[in-house]
Amino acid sequence: MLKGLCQKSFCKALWVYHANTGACNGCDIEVINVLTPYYDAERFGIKLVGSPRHADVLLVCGPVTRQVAPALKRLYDAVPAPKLVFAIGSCATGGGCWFDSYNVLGGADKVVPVNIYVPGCPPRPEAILHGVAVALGLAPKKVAPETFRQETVDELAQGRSAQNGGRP
Amino acid sequence: MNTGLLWTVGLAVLSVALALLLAPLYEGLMRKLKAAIHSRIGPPITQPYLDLFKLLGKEDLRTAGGLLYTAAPALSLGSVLLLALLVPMGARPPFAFAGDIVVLLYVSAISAVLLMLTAFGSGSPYASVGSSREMMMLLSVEPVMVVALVVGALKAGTLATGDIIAWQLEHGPTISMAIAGIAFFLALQAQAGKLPFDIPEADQEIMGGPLIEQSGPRLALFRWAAWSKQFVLAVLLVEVFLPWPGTGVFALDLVLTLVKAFVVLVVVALVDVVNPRLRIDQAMQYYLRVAFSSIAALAFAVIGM
Amino acid sequence: MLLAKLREAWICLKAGRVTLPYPFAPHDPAEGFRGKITLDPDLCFGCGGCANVCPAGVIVVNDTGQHTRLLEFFWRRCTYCGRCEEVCPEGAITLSQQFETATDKPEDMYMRLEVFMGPCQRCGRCFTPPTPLERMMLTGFRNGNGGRA
Amino acid sequence: MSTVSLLGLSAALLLAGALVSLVLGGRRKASGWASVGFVGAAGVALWAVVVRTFSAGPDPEVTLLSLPAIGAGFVVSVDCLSAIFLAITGTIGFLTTLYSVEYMTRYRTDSVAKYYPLLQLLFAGIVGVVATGDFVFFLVFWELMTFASFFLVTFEREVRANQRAGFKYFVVNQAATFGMIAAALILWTRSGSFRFSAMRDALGGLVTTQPALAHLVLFLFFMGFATKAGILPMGDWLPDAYPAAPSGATAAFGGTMTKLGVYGLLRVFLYFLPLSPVTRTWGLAIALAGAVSLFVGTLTALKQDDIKRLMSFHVIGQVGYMFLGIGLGLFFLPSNPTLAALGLLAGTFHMINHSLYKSCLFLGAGAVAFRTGTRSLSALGGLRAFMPATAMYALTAALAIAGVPPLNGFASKWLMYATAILGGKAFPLFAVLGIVAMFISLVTLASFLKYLGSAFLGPPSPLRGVREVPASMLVPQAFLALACVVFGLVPAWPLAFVHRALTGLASAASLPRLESLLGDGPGLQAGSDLVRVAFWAPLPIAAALALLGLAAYFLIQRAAGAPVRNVPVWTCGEEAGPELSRYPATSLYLPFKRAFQGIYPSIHLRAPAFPSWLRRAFDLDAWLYLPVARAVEGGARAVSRTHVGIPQVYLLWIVVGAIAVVGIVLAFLG
Amino acid sequence: MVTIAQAAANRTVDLVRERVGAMLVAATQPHSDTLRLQVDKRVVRAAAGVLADELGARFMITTGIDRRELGGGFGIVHLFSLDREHLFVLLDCAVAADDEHIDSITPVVPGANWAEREFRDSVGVHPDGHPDPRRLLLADDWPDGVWPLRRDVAYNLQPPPADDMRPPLREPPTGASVVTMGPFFPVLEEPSQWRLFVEGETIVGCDYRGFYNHRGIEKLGDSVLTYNQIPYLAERICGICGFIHSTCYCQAVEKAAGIEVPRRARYIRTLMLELERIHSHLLWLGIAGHIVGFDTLLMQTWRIREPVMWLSEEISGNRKTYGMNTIGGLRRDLSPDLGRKVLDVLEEVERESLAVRDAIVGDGTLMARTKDVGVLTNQTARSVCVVGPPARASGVPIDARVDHPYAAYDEVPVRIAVHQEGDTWARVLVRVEELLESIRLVREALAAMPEGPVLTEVKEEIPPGRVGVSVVEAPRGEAVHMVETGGDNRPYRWRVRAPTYPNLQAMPTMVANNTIADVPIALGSLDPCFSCTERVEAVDVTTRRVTVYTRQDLLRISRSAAVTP
Repeated sequence: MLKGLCQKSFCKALWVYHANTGACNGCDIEVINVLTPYYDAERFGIKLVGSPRHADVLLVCGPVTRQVAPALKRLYDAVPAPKLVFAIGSCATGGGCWFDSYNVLGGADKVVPVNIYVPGCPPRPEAILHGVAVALGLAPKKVAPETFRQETVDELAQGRSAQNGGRP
Repeated sequence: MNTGLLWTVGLAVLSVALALLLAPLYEGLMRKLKAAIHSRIGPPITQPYLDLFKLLGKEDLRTAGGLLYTAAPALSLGSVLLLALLVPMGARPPFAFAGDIVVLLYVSAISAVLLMLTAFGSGSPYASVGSSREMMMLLSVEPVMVVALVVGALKAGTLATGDIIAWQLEHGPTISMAIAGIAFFLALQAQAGKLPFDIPEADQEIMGGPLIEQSGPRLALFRWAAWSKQFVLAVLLVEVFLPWPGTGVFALDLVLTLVKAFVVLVVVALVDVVNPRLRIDQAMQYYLRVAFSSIAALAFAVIGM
Repeated sequence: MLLAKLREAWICLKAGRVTLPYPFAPHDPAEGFRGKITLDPDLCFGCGGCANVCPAGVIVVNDTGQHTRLLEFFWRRCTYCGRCEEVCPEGAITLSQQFETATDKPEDMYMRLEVFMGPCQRCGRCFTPPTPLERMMLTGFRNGNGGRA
Repeated sequence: MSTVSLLGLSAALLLAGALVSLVLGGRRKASGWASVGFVGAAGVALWAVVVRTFSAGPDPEVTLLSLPAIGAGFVVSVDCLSAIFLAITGTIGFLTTLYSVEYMTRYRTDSVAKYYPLLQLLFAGIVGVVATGDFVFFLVFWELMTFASFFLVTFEREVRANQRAGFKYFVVNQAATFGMIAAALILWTRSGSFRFSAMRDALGGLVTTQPALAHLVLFLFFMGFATKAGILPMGDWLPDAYPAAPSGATAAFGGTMTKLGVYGLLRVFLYFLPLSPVTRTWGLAIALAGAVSLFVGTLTALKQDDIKRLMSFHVIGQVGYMFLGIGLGLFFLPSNPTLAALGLLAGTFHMINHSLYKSCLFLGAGAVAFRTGTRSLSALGGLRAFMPATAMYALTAALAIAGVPPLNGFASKWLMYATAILGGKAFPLFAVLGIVAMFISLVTLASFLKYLGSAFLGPPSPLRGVREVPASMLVPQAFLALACVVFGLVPAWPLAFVHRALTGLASAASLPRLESLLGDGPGLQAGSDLVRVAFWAPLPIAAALALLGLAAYFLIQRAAGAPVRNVPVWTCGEEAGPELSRYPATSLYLPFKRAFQGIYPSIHLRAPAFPSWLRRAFDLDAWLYLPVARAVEGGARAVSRTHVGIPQVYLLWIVVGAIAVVGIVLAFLG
Repeated sequence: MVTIAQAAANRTVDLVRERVGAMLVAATQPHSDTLRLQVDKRVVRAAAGVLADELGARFMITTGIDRRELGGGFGIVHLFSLDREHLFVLLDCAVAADDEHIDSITPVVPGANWAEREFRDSVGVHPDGHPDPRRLLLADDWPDGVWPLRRDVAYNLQPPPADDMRPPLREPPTGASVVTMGPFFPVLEEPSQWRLFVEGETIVGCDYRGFYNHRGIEKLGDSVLTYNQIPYLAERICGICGFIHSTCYCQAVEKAAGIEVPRRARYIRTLMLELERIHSHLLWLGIAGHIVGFDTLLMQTWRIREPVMWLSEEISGNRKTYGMNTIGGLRRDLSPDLGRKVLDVLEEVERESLAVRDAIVGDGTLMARTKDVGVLTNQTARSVCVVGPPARASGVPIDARVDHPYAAYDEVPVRIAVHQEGDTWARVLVRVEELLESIRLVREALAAMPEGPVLTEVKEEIPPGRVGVSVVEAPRGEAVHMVETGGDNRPYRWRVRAPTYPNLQAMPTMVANNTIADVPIALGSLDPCFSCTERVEAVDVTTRRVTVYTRQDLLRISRSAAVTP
């Protein structure tokens, strides 16, 4: 019984450890912004902690630089399971503008498994909250892979319409 | 089984249950108050329970082994619950032997001792810094608590809390007890680990201090112990220094005590929210001043005021 | 000292609760916000100008056949600068107001567009597709595939 | 057997042991085991005296040798107070000797062999001091004890610091002894006898007729005993001298010798001094001296880095507690027997407790030094992993000395606080002293957490190849640690004996009965028959703590079935080198230590040069040990040509010889 | 009439020529406020000494340039500023490609410490006589001998790790122990490692290993992006002062290319810069509160700040990275409606900021935590070349808005706040005063805003080989961008110096004799921005060839480099 209770409580008390792996500070500021009065993530039991041992969620902001990558790996290992990793911002989700620079390995998922991606440069505080909601299954995700095709001449000729916007 | 024993056992169970189950609720209310000052909604008042349950189910990461290291969190909580047995709730000591203030003071330090031993055992330098600070806070705060309670003991001529309360009810408020009560309240601020005295844990400086290496259920127990301790000490404060009006009806007294303890903790939370953290040397100076001021209470007690 | 503290508490309390109801009620950005890129596939004629100006190399152009050109958008690393929107001659690519883009799958942050490179529908001239391939030969060409998940 | 013959037997065993171990000096282990045998046998004899005294009451005084010319005589007089000290000496003596067998193997020098003889002479001296009823012979044994301990302090004669420490010890103690001699002579001029009973009468007379002289006499006695006990500022020698001796000997000093200061204090102020207003004055003085000592000593201990020096300062602090308790008791003796009894019981019980945990701590410190070769806390770390048993005993003893309930240190401290706070109503200063004592108890805790944290817990130090000490070194620690727990859980049991010992002293004869003081249950209840003012029930408390802790562990911690994983220490993401993860002992509590910087002024007097003739005279090795050893060596070689060279055979010879000696002594004493 | 800058330039040239004689190869003036002295590398230390000591010039930054493909060797360019005279002085030394050594100027200009280590790491020119020649920029496992900003190294080259390359750590003084902060530490919003040497809690020294955030921005700017893409990159140098960096970059290019920016654009730039300062200072105040555990301050200042963010979003389309700047002006105009809204929001912000100021000025506990903490003396501040509020709080009255006016600051003059104490409390006061001053500046800029276009179309290609230096006063100090134009529509070399770069170097002296508890707030009081500090530099693009190194090649490179020291 206690076990079930503990599992249920997990998503209502997410403690966050915030790791900047080479970000410009934009996302970090927005992460803190999420905790401030207008957005108040503590409503959902989210709070920042100082030690990775206390954390449930690792918020990774920024591209993973070469120097920081081993430290990030150690950080991930230092968090007790069950744990989630959020990649906040375009740099952490995909490496940002420096995704292929000599000192950047890319997004956070190059080093640690990422559970939730929150793109944005920086993501609005609302977007981060939405990411949390998606992670907890409280909100549906609103993006999906998009593939578009223009009609070829043949198709046009045959009067067939292309299927746009559908999922693969 | 005679009724006396039944009464004792019942009281004991009640005290432990209150300290264990009510403490997180009080913490939740304090957080709500803080959130109000922060201009935001804040977590639900049940949040501390959720935090605890979540932590209990999490992985237990250990940097050291050994019996003491394994058992320390549980013993720490146990010692706080033991403290609950020694503190009267509802104007009556739950145990016949309870309430000797010296025992009470020493038992209240056990949880800190265990925390420090665990911290040293974990091998983290930040934990060592934190324990060092924790010890210095203890060294600064305990004398204040001692002086405050000794004033009561001197006035009532007994070391038993139950008798001190009885004396208080009989004689009404006095200057010395008022000063002692204020001193005890200031000590409570530090014992509860609230700002400006959360120096040993100082997330921003030493990442949780003694708790840095504690995770999952171990962290839950230490947290729970801290919350229970703040609750029990608040109850002790209101029982010893503000026992009025002792109605003699147990249930009514108990409810009154809980309400008064809540008010005390609200004030603690208010002080917490409008203060930055002091440095350890500043905190030590502060409590040195408090301790010497509370000696005044001792002087008043001697001349019978 | 005490008075100062009390005043602080009063200032804070006076401000009142300001928390937005956001997740339960929408809080839309102002007009002109630069959100996730969207495509109007019918307008795109595959010039590749957007790929040329994108500072993050989000857009990768490949010619997969005689008549088809594949535009891939790895928008997980998009910086939302809006340069693509600015340079698109047809207005095929725009930045929407969409900001709730969180997802648990990296594949979700991907768009592809197959453009039929037939004769231009407006002028009737055939659009010749050498630019992207040639660009690959240039110094400083950024092969965006390096950042693929 | 009578008390006298048992005492004679033990003395003879000790002396024989001294001789035999000296003879066996070259073979260290054999010498050690032989000493263990002799000290053990002597200990049994001493315990027999104790049992006899407590069961049948003290035997009447026996005068073995009379020197009527000076009014002195070798009077053997064992009352319950002496018996308690005999019990301590017998126990601690045996345990430290047992411990020393392995411990002494760490010394590589040839002079090791002088260790056991000196140790046994020390024990013999202590037995003599507490068993004699005549001041001249008291002094004789006192000096024997001092000399033996002096040679133990200067054991490592090649270390210059030890030599200076020993010299300081010697000079300070001799000065104090001269004071005592002067005091005794003053009394002798009045009574013409050195017998304790005569001195009591003389002092009683002086108190009424010449109070100033009486105060002088009391002052000289007080100085003498306070010096031995280590009360500051006279006890300044102690932190230098104690660490210099081998750990076994240090434990013996801490467990037995220091306590003789308390013995002397009780003897003088509760036996020599009749109940009078003077008692009250001196009670206050002693309590204040104790308070100063515990304050300064313990705060200074907090700063130490050398384990044994740290503990030596705690000896000063703990003796301060004893003096505080006894002083409180003396103060209230004329006016309030209940509080007086509580204070005296507290002080004396604390003395017993202190011998248990401080010996255990010194032995533990010795074990650490034995395996690691260092006593510096900054160089140690993480020993728990290699020396789990030592760590556990050290933990127990450390928590006991810090007064963590329900261990024995708390039981005696609780009594003391109860006395001080309740006495504060009559004399407010005592309430302040009680508060100071409680604060210092926390400082003690801080200091021993530092010891535990730096030596046993935390990341392992770079020292290699550390492992647990052999069983013969563990058993004494285990026994003492266990005693700490037992005395803490059932304090009423030892207190009954203490109470009997105290009421056996003339001035304290009128103390209330124990049952009326402390109740008759397993717990302690302070107050008189009618008013119960405080209660301390260690057993239920301990049981409740254990129960609640277990419940918390199984019902809460384990219930959710959280998996356990071992991980390296988190050092912010960078890999930790050893220097990255160590926070040394010197760094702990530094702001606090700075606040009390000048409390123990380190005045460096230019130590007088050790006179060369004195040094030569004191150089036991040169004129006594080495010749003897060489002779024995030669003899043994000669003997071993004809005999089988098995050490056990020699051991057998020794035992046979010892029995023969004892037989002769017994026959002589008849 | 000769301007002040011109007079200073003449005086400088004369003095340097007098001191070094013929070693002064050439003295040119690429821009009216920029003087470029080409000196022989043998006299670089002497020349720097003349500038710093005799003329009182303030050292700004050093740029290492790989000019081999232009026919030269390496160029080492030290940038100085004569603040009172509004003049930049470039000290340009050529270093032959086969003799990669130059005298270090750190012995005469302590503030050049990092800058010189940086060009050692990035272009492989060794500063001889440098007091602390450890690795600064590159990752620990980066092989020695691969210099990322040399132009023959590809921007995306990721050499295999060298396992024996951990830079040496400084040993703690005897008796002290080490407490590390970072790379992940709660109050360091960004990764960096401080090794504090402590006795008890007292700091007796410290060592810094930074550049965890090094992303190779300069290299990207020099090799794959175009002039008009770089503003977006520059904006992401720092997430708080993005507009500052993009403005600074654009101004540098505009100066180099001689482009005149429309007046309205300059006013809007001023407005945005001041808005950024307002939200940054509020942010900083909150973070400072958070560091000392005063979360209420964090919550309240950020509550006040949030409307400014919304406003920024409305003006520019994004909350932080505005994307407004482009070479020649701005991409978006400011509508009159929004102008009025700005005034409304600012009125509210001002009212609440005043309340906060009054509250914290009377807060004894906050004062207890910040007074006499992290003291930076005037002398140290000058020698380490500290900039921004830390400098002004230490009595060094420098402010790029006054010293090197840009945008519309020549028409909207700034009153700068200077305090003498140099402690954290003084830095708090300076920032609070600047916050209020910024509100005034925004109002003035709005009131005086002219009509007109906001963008000058850049018609011709920007000619190569020009130099532009630009500074912009960021909330945390001045940002410096230096651009040397190149072909291919991109800079040959783009050098960025963020304000935190010099400020961080003052940390060791600031925290000495403070306690562990003071370090976070002392560090926080610099408002450090490591990401700004740790961008990178680089080389250009004239080679039409992409070299692909194989693993073997790299091992060979790193080994040969390891053999030849």
